Amino acid sequence: MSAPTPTLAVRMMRGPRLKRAASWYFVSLGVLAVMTLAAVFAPFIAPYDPNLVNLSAVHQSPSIAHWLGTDSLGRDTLSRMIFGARTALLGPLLVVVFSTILGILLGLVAGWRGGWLDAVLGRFFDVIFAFPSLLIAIMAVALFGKGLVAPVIAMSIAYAPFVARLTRQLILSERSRPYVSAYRVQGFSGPWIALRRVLPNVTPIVGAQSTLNFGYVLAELAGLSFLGLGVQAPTADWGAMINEAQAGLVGGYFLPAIVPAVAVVIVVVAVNIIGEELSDRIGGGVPA
Amino acid sequence: MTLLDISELTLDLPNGNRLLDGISLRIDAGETVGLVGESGSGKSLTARAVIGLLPDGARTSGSVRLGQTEVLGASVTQLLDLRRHTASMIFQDPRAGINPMRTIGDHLTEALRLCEGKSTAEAKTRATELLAAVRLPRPDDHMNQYPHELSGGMLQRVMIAGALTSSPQLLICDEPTTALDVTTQAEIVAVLAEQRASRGMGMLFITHDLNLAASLCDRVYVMSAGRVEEHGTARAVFGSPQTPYTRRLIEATPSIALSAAETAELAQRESAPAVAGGAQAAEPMLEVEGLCKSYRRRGKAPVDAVKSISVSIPRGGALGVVGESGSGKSTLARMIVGLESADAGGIRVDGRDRTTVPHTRAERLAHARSVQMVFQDPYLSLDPRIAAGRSIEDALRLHSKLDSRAARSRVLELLDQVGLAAQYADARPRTLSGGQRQRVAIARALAIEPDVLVMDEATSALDVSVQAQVLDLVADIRTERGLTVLFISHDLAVVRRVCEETVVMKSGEVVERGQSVQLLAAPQHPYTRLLLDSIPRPAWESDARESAAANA
Amino acid sequence: AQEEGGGGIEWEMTTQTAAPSGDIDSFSWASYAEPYTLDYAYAFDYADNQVLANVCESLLRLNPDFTLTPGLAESFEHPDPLTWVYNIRPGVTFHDGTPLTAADAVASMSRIIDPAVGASWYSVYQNVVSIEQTGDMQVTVKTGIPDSQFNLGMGGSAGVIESAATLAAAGTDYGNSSGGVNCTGPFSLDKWQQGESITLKRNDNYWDTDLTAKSAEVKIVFINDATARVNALKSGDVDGSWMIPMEGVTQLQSSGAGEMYYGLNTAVSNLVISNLDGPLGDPNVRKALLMAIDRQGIVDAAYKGVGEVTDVHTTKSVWVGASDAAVTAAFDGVEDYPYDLEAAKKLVEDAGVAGEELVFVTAPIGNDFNVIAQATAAAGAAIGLKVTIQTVTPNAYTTLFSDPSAREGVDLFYTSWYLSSPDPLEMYGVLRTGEFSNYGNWSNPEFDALVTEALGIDDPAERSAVTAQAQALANAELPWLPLFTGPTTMFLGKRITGVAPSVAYLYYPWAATIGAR
Amino acid sequence: MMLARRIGGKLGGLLLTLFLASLLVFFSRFLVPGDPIRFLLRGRKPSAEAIELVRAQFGLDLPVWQQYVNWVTGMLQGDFGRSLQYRQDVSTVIGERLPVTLGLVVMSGILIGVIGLASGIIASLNRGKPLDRSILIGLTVLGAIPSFVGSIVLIAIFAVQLGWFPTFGSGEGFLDRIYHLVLPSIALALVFVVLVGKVTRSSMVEQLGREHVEVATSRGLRRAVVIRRHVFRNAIGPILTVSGMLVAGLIVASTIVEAAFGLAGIGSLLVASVDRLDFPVVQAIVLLVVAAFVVVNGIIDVLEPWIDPRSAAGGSAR
Ligand SMILES: Nc1ncnc2c1ncn2[C@@H]1O[C@H](COP(=O)(O)OP(=O)(O)OP(=O)(O)O)[C@@H](O)[C@H]1O
Ligand SMILES: Nc1ncnc2c1ncn2[C@@H]1O[C@H](COP(=O)(O)OP(=O)(O)OP(=O)(O)O)[C@@H](O)[C@H]1O
Ligand SMILES: [Mg+2]
Ligand SMILES: [Mg+2]
Ligand code: NI
Repeated sequence: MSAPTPTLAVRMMRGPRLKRAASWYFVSLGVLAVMTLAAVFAPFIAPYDPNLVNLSAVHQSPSIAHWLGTDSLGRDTLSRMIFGARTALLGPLLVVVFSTILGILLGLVAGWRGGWLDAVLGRFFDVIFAFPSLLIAIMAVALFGKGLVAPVIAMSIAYAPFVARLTRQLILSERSRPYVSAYRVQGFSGPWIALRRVLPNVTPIVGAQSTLNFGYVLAELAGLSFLGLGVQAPTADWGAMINEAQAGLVGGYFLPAIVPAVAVVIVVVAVNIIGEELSDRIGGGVPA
Repeated sequence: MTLLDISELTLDLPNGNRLLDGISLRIDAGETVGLVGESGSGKSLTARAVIGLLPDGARTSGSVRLGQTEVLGASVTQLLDLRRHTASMIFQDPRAGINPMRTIGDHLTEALRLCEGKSTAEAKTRATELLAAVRLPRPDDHMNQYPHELSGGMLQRVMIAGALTSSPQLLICDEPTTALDVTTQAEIVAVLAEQRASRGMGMLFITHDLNLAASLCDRVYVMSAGRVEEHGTARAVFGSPQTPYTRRLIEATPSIALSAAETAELAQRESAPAVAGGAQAAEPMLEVEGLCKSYRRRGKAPVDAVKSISVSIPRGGALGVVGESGSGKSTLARMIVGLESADAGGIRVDGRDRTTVPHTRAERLAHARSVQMVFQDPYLSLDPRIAAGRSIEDALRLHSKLDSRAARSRVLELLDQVGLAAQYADARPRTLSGGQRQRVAIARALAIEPDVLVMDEATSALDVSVQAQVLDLVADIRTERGLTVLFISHDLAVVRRVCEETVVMKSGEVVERGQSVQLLAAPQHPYTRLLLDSIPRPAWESDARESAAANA
Repeated sequence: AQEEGGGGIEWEMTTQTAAPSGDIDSFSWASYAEPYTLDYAYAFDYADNQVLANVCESLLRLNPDFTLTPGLAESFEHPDPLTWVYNIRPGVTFHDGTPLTAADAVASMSRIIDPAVGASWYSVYQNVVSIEQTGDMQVTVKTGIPDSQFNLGMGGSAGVIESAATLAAAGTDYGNSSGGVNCTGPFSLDKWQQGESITLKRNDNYWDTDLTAKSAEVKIVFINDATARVNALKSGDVDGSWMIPMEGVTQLQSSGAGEMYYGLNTAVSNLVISNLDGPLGDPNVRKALLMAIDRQGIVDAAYKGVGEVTDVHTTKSVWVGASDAAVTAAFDGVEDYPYDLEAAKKLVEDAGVAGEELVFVTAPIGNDFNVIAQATAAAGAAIGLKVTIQTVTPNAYTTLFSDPSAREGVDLFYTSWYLSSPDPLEMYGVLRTGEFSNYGNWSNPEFDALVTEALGIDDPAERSAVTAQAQALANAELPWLPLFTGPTTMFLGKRITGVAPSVAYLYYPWAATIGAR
Repeated sequence: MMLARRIGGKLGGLLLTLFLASLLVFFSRFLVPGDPIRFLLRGRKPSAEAIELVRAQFGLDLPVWQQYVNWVTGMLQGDFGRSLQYRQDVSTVIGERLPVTLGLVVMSGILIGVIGLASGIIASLNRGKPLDRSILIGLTVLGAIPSFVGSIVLIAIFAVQLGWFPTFGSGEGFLDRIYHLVLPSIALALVFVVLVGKVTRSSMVEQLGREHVEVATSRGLRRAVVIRRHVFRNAIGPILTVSGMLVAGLIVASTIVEAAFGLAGIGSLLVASVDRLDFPVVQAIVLLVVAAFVVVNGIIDVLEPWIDPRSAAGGSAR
């Protein structure tokens, strides 16, 4: 007759971690906010046109005029970083949003409806799991050409099953909870319970988990650009910038490669911290 | 000789919370000491402190002497030695307490092999002996089985055997039977008592069940909020409790002992046996006829959860359903409320057919107005995201055309009826206690004004004192509204507090039915008798009964 | 910091490196890519040819100074304008020891015109009507029209002779890493470790004792990444390489690991005009665009200043056997297009095409592609034309050269066009009306007549006078926009020497000349 | 008997996955805008008959389903078709490059296993303490370093500046191969170490909170024994499951590392073949990756009853 309380270990873990982690959480939020603002207002902030070629000022070191120096075409690295934030952030954002929506829908259908539909969807997920997201993205590039569109669509599909499986699992465990039976007994319809009550209970957890995908997607999209299969020149993109700047490395021009590389790392770290913190916070709100 | 001597034990968490506050407790060799109290009172903490299992970073003061050794501040080797030779512990949930990925044999022999340095064969022989000692049917086979292949009762025997491998002087039992059925509990308690006697061990027995403590223990300590409230011989504490807390606890504990009035009534009824016809004359509110349900599982034999059950409850009546775990009680309830479809048979509520799972909106609403249900687990039966008042309001507005203001005031009214202040309307379930949640669940069921209310183990998850409050509430509502109630429980004592009639279920069938009091006084079916005999009684009472029986 | 940007590299042309002191056991050479094939019929790229040149030989030999001398053909005759007779060198054996015969030559040459083979060198044979064995050691080729260029092509892959027996035996696997090749060159193919390296072994029975390999073994390693390639050279892991990424040159020079060399090249960097229906249909607009492009800036930014701006489509190096007068006419008597934004802007305004859009297709192949694309866009913007850069895959870029449909909607793209024979006519033959590689379908009857006339002239000096006129016309009309020329680049580590830095390395057994320093 | 049925069912499911994946892989190419013929005949005016010849040579003239059947049956016999690019059997082209990728993946796998498990275990045993927090922060930062960034940094520092490792190539012979693959396998391992480390930590932490661990402790077992026999042993399941999911990802991620280090493995071959519309090679590699995934997960599935006896009974894990 003792009450089922969340295990002590879990509670113990949350206590001290939350406080310390919180400061990093806010720092990360700040970093991401700054990057997002820079991306949105890039035309107003960037000191130069990101594609402005100046062949007489290539590979300059940082100066008052060019805070982060210039690249092999004399383009302002800072301006390219600011504009590059657009594709760097937009791509993963779209993938996370699409895959989350798609995944939640599929997971909801599979988990709630069950039966043969669940089996078919499960098989479909299994097949997609066997194709790593980067592989799907590479295939999509081969099929539909380079740029942001094909990889983003492909990766949305690649990541959706992960979201869907989590959603399905949560929906299943949620569906077996007495509160769902209670709604049924009260006369509420199945779809109403699924969409209005169960889904909102599940979405935050799924959302928080999806946030963690942002980092992976960003790294993978940048990797795709690095392979020359992603965002194409002259569009400023962090991954493509690293790719372009690679040639300069032999000449000892490290800055044009390091600046976007560091930016990628910082954003991924920030997003992961935020995602984990969110999962922690939200996960803590629902009885385990 | 004093085996365990705890004095002024205080335990603080790093965040400053004081979990144990000046506990003093003593156990002599061969003595059984009970530790009772409500959930969270610190029973388990005290027990764990004895073998040096403290929460990370906890600060302690006072002393815990086990045998010749001071446990607090003992070195690692001292602690290992204590655990290997002096004291063993049995935990509440045998399923969680035995590593699911290792065999029973491994569980039993690992300490022998790895701590005592016994050979594998030696350890195996010893383990098999122990399994036989705790009365497991096929010790040799069990050695190679995995925990999931055994039932809860068998696992608890394994756990006991495991605790006995080291021939401890002190056996600590932390609610060893809470997860088990009454009948199984009785068997386990018997095994424990036998082993205690044959080995002359001291025993610290933790339980929230006062009857159990009374039946087994020489002395008891009553704990509340990290303190010892009262202690003394079992008979003294339960017979004449000194503190109000203990008194409340004892009052709240349901008992199957019949009161004088009940005995008198029973005697009267026996003399005029034809009276029963009067109740049957009234049109039944709930009528269940030949209901069957079997679950088909892929690749396994189907389970006949409910086999042709017929029950009926007169308008305003209350029927109790008791039976051990898996006897089909919940399945019956779920069919009645329309969560599950019946394979055969019929359900009628107030004369209307309610057999099928409702499909259309109209059917759903009609069914919902006929029967409502309160679920067992108050922590899971409320939507975690929806405030208490809101969930009641949802139900109200689904079934009536109330505007939001009217709905709101109705919500407050309902909350008031179940004894909750208006402020709780906005509370999230998480912030409510178990008892409060169950009140909200009841209010929510009442909001629809159903003809029949089904309560499936609605109080099983609650502490005795809280359970008593909820049971009183149900009784009140019944008298106020004339509600018809189907009350499911595994606890005969609880059922008889609420219901005048009771049916006993076993493996999907009703084995006995009748007036609750009559059932208790003169059980007909052997299973009912077993059930009754399994309920622990204070040692002095059963002595009295036995002598009474001998006299007869 | 300012210095870095403008800082060019000191460079001078070298015709020949120091003679080796003796033989060497082995040396390693870096290639930017793995050959797709060593089948001469498909060897059409730097990576393929720089290996193949050491293993397989042609009827004629293209020397580092771009002269042609006898190769597997001891001599050739040209009895009438439509007939070429090759006398096969006796006493030559293939790597497997079998002797070279005229039948081998017929089989090898016939493959090029076999549609089932689909050879990349078909254009050299486009006028050929028959290839016949006319003696034990004699092959006669007949062309439908007089074709002076056919014989010149016999110094390249189109003239390679492979053992007929091997061709038959290997079938479709001929020339790949499992089928291999069996030729007569100073090296034989020893091992082809896919994706890694090709090892060549000295042919001890090589017929030309002057060119017997000085190294017992050559290992050509494939390092795609420019950075890795430079690092490998710098660290001495690899002894040398052609085509050095210019960004790395400063580092290489300062590392002291070896020496940079700059030598003869035949390549001219051009912007191909692939759509004459658009604004670029007007020659004045083409001129304007050329004048608006900062070509010296490109050379400085992309090649560290190693290179020269040019206004014509050929380099002097291919004018072998030309008369001095012709060379002067071809290079000095042509129009200059200096960097002049004002004049260019005016031309565009006069043409009435200001504000119109041009599509420039490029691919992420190298920094130079990037620089040129950006510089062209900047030039367009400066004179009121909007240049849209479209980046495609290197493969899609390749199809621009083979598939007319890929060029739809494309106005310009960049190419570095190199000549494989010692005659500028190879270049201008391409620009005739209806030619496959005349990507913009430029058409000028006067030009066509000049080129066709030149093709029929056997005497190189005489021919060069006519070719010079064609060059002047192309310079005036600009069917392609010539940008600049650059030298062949080469790096030699401290262990080796002896090779001549010349683009002839694509057909000449260069590795045989390398020995110990 | 139950076990055999269960394993059979699992394998059937995996084979179905493989079959569906092969459909996906094969028919995806019909979405491609470019005609492979165009590439085959690059640089030449193709006559109609030449196109037909090449078409027939590569079997592109057959009906689509026939092509699929040929492809699948061929592959079952080890014939993966012919590379358009290399004019060679795909099996040869891939076979030559596979050892490099396998070496890379195996070496990274070892690194990932050792470092990931060690960091996860150490962190979990010190949870909440500074060491745990430093490991977590370290892992988070490491995990944010994309492999291409890692590659560039490693090359710049250890190959170019310090000269400890070679800058290119995959070496010959066993030891030289290992030496050459040290840096690439580190770059490849980075992200995966973090994933394994985190799973290990959370799986261990979860098990540490289990009651049976406390029971084992209460019986006087030494802490090391408890950790080994009851915590780690029980934590293996999720770690293996996650590792299984990562295998395919590891092979694909090697594309980037191979590109950066100039290694001739199937990863760089994949990128090159995508770029050149060399479908037979792309299809074979993709299918190989999928097959690797299926095989590894098949093995893990088959092992599962040994790892978690409950799963043999079909009960829910954990
Ligand atoms: N490791 C721990 N860390 C922090 N708090 C703890 C820990 N263990 C127990 N507590 C708290 O100490 C109090 C007493 O817990 P304890 O487990 O002793 O109660 P109990 O009397 O055994 O209750 P139950 O009948 O539910 O088992 C509770 O409030 C519990 O939350
Ligand atoms: N959804 C289901 N699928 C398969 N079997 C089920 C299902 N629900 C219940 N059962 C089985 O039906 C039998 C009756 O279960 P039921 O839940 O009605 O028992 P109960 O009397 O309520 O037990 P408890 O006291 O443990 O709640 C059990 O053997 C149970 O395992
Ligand atoms: Mg407890
Ligand atoms: Mg039940
Ligand atoms: Ni080496």
